[in-house]
Amino acid sequence: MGLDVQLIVDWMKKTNEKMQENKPYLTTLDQPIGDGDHGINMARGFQEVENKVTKETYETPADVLKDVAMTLMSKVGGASGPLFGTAFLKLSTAVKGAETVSYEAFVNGIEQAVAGVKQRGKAEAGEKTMVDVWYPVSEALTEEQDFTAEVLSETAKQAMENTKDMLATKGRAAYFKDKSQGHIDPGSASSFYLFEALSDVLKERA
Amino acid sequence: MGLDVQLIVDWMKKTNEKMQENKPYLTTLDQPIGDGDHGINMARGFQEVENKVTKETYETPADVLKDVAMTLMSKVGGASGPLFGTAFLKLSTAVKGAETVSYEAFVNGIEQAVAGVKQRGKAEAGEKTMVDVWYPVSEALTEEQDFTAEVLSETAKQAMENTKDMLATKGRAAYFKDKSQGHIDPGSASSFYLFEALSDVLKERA
Amino acid sequence: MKKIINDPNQVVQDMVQGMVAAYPEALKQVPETMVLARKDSPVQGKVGIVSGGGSGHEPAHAGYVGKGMLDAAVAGEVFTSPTPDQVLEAIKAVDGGSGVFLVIKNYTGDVINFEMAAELAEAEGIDVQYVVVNDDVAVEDSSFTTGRRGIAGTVFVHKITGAKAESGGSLTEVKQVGEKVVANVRSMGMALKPCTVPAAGSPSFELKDDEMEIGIGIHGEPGIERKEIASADQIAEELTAKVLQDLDYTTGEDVAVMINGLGSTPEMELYIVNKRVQEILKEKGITVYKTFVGEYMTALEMTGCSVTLLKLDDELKTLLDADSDAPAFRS
Amino acid sequence: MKKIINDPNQVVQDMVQGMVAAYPEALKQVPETMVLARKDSPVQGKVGIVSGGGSGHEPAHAGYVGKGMLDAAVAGEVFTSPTPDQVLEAIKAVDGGSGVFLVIKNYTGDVINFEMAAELAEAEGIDVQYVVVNDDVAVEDSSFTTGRRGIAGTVFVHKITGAKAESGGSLTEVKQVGEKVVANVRSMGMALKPCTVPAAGSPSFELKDDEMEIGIGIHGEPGIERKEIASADQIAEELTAKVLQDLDYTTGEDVAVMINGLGSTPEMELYIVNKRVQEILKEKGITVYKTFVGEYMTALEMTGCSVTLLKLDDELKTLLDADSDAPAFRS
Ligand SMILES: Nc1ncnc2c1ncn2[C@@H]1O[C@H](COP(=O)(O)OP(=O)(O)O)[C@@H](O)[C@H]1O
Ligand SMILES: Nc1ncnc2c1ncn2[C@@H]1O[C@H](COP(=O)(O)OP(=O)(O)O)[C@@H](O)[C@H]1O
Ligand SMILES: [Mg+2]
Ligand SMILES: [Mg+2]
Ligand SMILES: [Mg+2]
Ligand SMILES: [Mg+2]
Repeated sequence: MGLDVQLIVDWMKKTNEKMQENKPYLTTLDQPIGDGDHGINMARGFQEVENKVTKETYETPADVLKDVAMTLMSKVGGASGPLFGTAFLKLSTAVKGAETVSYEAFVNGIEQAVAGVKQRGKAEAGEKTMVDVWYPVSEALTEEQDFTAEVLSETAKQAMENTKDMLATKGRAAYFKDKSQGHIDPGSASSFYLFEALSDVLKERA
Repeated sequence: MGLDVQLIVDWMKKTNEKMQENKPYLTTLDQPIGDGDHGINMARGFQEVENKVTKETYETPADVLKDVAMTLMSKVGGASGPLFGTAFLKLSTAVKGAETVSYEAFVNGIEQAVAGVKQRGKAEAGEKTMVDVWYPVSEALTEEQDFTAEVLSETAKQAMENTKDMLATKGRAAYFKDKSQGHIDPGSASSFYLFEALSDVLKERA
Repeated sequence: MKKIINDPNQVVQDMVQGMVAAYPEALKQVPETMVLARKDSPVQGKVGIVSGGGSGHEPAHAGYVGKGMLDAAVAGEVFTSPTPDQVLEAIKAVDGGSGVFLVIKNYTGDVINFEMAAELAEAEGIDVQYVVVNDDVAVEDSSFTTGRRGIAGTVFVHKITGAKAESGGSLTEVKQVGEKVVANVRSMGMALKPCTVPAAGSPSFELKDDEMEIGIGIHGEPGIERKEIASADQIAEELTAKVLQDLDYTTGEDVAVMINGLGSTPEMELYIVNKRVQEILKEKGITVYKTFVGEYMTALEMTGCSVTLLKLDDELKTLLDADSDAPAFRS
Repeated sequence: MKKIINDPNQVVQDMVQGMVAAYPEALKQVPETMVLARKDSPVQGKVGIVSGGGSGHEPAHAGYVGKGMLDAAVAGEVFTSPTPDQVLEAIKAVDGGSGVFLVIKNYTGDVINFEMAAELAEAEGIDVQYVVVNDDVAVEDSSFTTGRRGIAGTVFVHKITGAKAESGGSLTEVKQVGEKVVANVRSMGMALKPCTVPAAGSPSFELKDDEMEIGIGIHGEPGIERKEIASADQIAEELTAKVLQDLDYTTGEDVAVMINGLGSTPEMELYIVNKRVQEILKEKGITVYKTFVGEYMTALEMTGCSVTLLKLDDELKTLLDADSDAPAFRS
C-alpha cells in the first residue's frame, strides 16, 4: 500500500477536524506551561491547510505536502508554525516525484522531518517538545514493514503521554523547569492528533 | 445652658468617633452616586480635627471652631472639606468672643453656617446635599428655646433620610439624575453624625 | 484588592516621591506639599499654569508638568480635590510675576478648592485667572446643576494654555485660549470594569460579565446608562455620535482626536476603537489634524475608554503642535 | 472575557488599521501584511531596523516605529511570533541598501521565524544581521536550554540601535551596539493578575486574592514562583535584587532604569515602585542617568510590573538621548 494525493488530502482534512475539535484543549495545555495559544495556532493553521488543499488539484503527494508546509509556515507563526512547516517541507522533499508514496519513502520522509525539526528548534528527544512524538513515531515506523494504523496512533499517543513526566529544556515550558513536569506538552498533543488522523484515514482506506 | 470650650472639644471627639466607626458606611453611600471617598475624607478630616483640638488649649469656643474649620479645609479636600470647613468658619465667626455660647448665638451661628455652605456650593435646599441636613436642623433650632438633644439628633436623622428620595442637582450625585434617587446623600449622613455627636455630648452633660 | 502599594493611606505621598525620583532634573516637590513643579519654576515673566485634582488619574496631572505645558500640578488624595492651601502653594511656587492660570476640572470639590486658593492668592497680590473644563457630554449641562464633568479633554487645555504661556502670552490671552479650547472640546466615555480606591478597598460598583457602563467619568463612579456589552465598533459609534451631536464639528475646521484609556484597557483595544472613530469622521467629512491614542486621563485601573474631539483653528493647531517637555506629553 | 473588540480573530488586523489611522503622516502599512513601517521608508543609505513579535505587547512594537528608532514592526497574532514571510516583507520594505538589522526577543518562535526570514532576505541579496534580546533574569541562562526571555529591556535595544542607525552607523556597528545593550541590560517582572488572550477567552492562569507571581514574562504565562502578595517596597526590593545579583552595576557606570507596567497597573503604582527602586540604587552607590516609568512592553491587561536596569557608557548615553519620533518613545 502507498499514500496517494487523495489520502494526503484526507489526512489533512481529518487533522483539521481534530485541531478544531481540540482547539480549547490544546490551548488549555498551553496555559500552565506556555502562553495559551497553541490550540488557536493549530486551528488557524490547519483550517488554512484544509482551505488550500481542497481548492487546488495536485499531481503528486509531494505537491500537497509542500503546500501544507508553506501554509503552516505562513499562517501559524509562533514556535509550532515553522516547526510543523519544516516537518512537512522535509517530508515533501523526501517523497518528491512519486505519485504514490511507498512505505519506505514515507518512513524516510518522517526521519528527515524529525531531523529538520530538531535542527530548526535546536532540540533533542527528551526535552518535552513535539520532537518527543515525532521521534518515537519515526522509530516505531522503522520497526514495521508497512503502514499500520494502530502502531501509528498508539505510538504517538503513548509518546504524547510520556511528555507529561519530562522536564522541559526547550520552548516556553523550559521557563518553568521542575514545574513543567506533570503537564503534557501541547505541541506533542497536536502532533499526536496529526498522526492519529493519518491512522484514521488509513483505517478508512483499509 | 451654653456651650463651652470643653463641650466643643468633646463634640469633635465624639464626631470623630462616629466618623471612624462609619467610615466604610459613608464610603458605601458614596459609591453608587459619587466616587467612593466620602468616608475616607471624613475619617481623615475629623481624625486631624481630634488631634488638633486635643493638643491645643483654647480661650473660647470660637477658637476651637476656627481650628476645626482650618483643619477640615486643609486636610480633607473634595467637596466636603471646604464645605464643612466653611460651615465651621461661619459658626466660629458668629460666636466670636464669648466664653460660653448662648443658645441664640449658636442658632445664629448655624444659620450663618448654612448660608456659607449654600453660597460656596451654589446649592439650595432640596438638591440632595449636606444643605438638606444643615438647613432643616437650623430651622428646627429656631423653633426651640434651648439646646434639646433629642430635637437635634432626630431632626438631623429625619432630614438625612429625606435625602433618599431627592433628585440630585448638585455635587457628583447630580450626574446620575433619576438614578440618584433611592440613595441617602453621603454628606447628609456625615452631617447627621455631626449633629448626633452634639446631641450625645449634650445628653452626657445633662 | 490587589495593588502594588505600601500603605493605602500613603499612596499619594509615595507616588509623588516616586515621580520626583524619576525626573529629578525636570521636577521638584514644593517642600511639605503634594505639589510638583517645574524644576526651573518660577519662570520669570511667564504666566504660570497650575492644574491638579484628585490623584488616580495618572499621568494627569504631574506627567504634564514641563516646559510648554504645566508649571505645577497639585495632587489631592485619590479622587479627592486637593485643599486650598496646597493649591495656593502651587500658585506661589510658579508665579513669575505675570500671574497664574488655573486649569480646573468641573467638579464641585475642585471648583471650590481652587476658587478658594485663587482668592487666597489674590489676597497675597498674585493675579489669578482660571478656566473650568467641562467636556463630558454624558452629563447634561445646565446652569441649575453641577453641570458637565471635566474629563480627558482637560489634557488639551493643559497643552494649549501651556504653549500659549510659553510663547509669552499674557494672563488674559492664556485665559482666552483656554476658554476657546473648553468651548470646542467634547468627550464621552464608557467602562467595562470599575476601579478600587486603595483606602476604600472594594470596587466602586459592580458590573455583570455582559454589562458595560456608558457615560462614565474618571472617578470610578458608575456611568449614566448600563447596557449589554457591545462590539468595539458599536462602542466607537455610540461615543462618537454623542460627541458629534453636541457640537457641530463639520463647519470646515479640522479636529484633534483623543482615544483615552481609563487604566486597564490594552492599547490594542484603544487602536481598535480608533479605527472606527476615524472611519466615522471620514464619513462625516471631518478632517482629522492629529490623533492621540493612549492613557492620558485615567481612573486608576478602570477598564474602559473615552473619545474626545477638539475643533481646531489655526491658533489652536500651532499651540497643539508646539514643543512640550512634559514626560507624558512630549512633542 | 470583557474586551473592547469586534471579532477575537480580527484584533490584530483591526489594531494595525487603527494605528495607521492614528498616525497617517508617520506610519504606513505594507500592503497585505501586518507590517507597519515608517512612512518614508526605505531610507536610502540607512541601516533599516526591524522588530516585532506577537501582538498584545503594545505599544511594542509599532509604537516604536519612527525616525531614530524602528523602521518597521511586524505584528504577529496575539502572543504568537509573526511568520517568516511577514518578517521578510518588513525587511524588504525598509532596506535602503545598507542592510537591515533585526531585534529579536528570545523566544523559540520569534528566533525561528526571524532567522528564517533573514535567510530568505539574504537569498534575495539583502544583508541582514540580528541580535537576540534575553534580559529576563527570572529564567536561568544556559546554552542547553531555551535560555532567557526577552522582555522590557528590548525597548532599550530598539532605542539605541535605532539611534545608531539614524546617526549613520553601518550594519556591523549597529549590531555591535545592539549586542552591547543586550550584554548590559537585565529585567525582572511580577504579576498580580493574569491576562486573557482574546481568541482563548479565559485567563492564562488563576491567582488567589492573596497571591502574586514572581518572575513573570510578557505572554501571560505563569511566573517562576508563586508567593503571598507583598508590599510595593518588598516587590521593588525583590525585583531589583534579582537584577543586581545577575550583573555588577556598581562598576562606576551610570544606569538607565525602566519601571514597566504590564497593562493594568495604575501608573501611580509604578511610581510607588520606582520610589523604592531609586532608594535601593542610591544605597548601593549606583548613579541613575535616566528613568522611564510607564507602559513600554505589556502583556495585554496583565496586572504587574517589571524592573529593568541598563548599564550605560558614553556611547549608550548619547544614543539613548538621541532624538526619536516614535509615538511611544519621543525624545
Ligand atoms: N525548540 C523547539 N523544538 C521543538 N519543538 C518546540 C520547540 N519550542 C517549542 N516547540 C513546540 O511548540 C509547541 C508550542 O507551540 P505554540 O504554542 O504554537 O508556539 P509558542 O510557544 O510560540 O506560543 C511546544 O509545545 C513544543 O511542542
Ligand atoms: N455643591 C454642593 N453644595 C453642598 N454640598 C455639596 C455640594 N457638592 C457636594 N456636596 C456634599 O459633599 C458630599 C460629597 O463629599 P465627598 O465625597 O467627600 O467629596 P467629593 O464629592 O468631592 O468626592 C455630597 O454627599 C454632598 O453632601
Ligand atoms: Mg504557545
Ligand atoms: Mg466623594
Ligand atoms: Mg472625591
Ligand atoms: Mg505563542
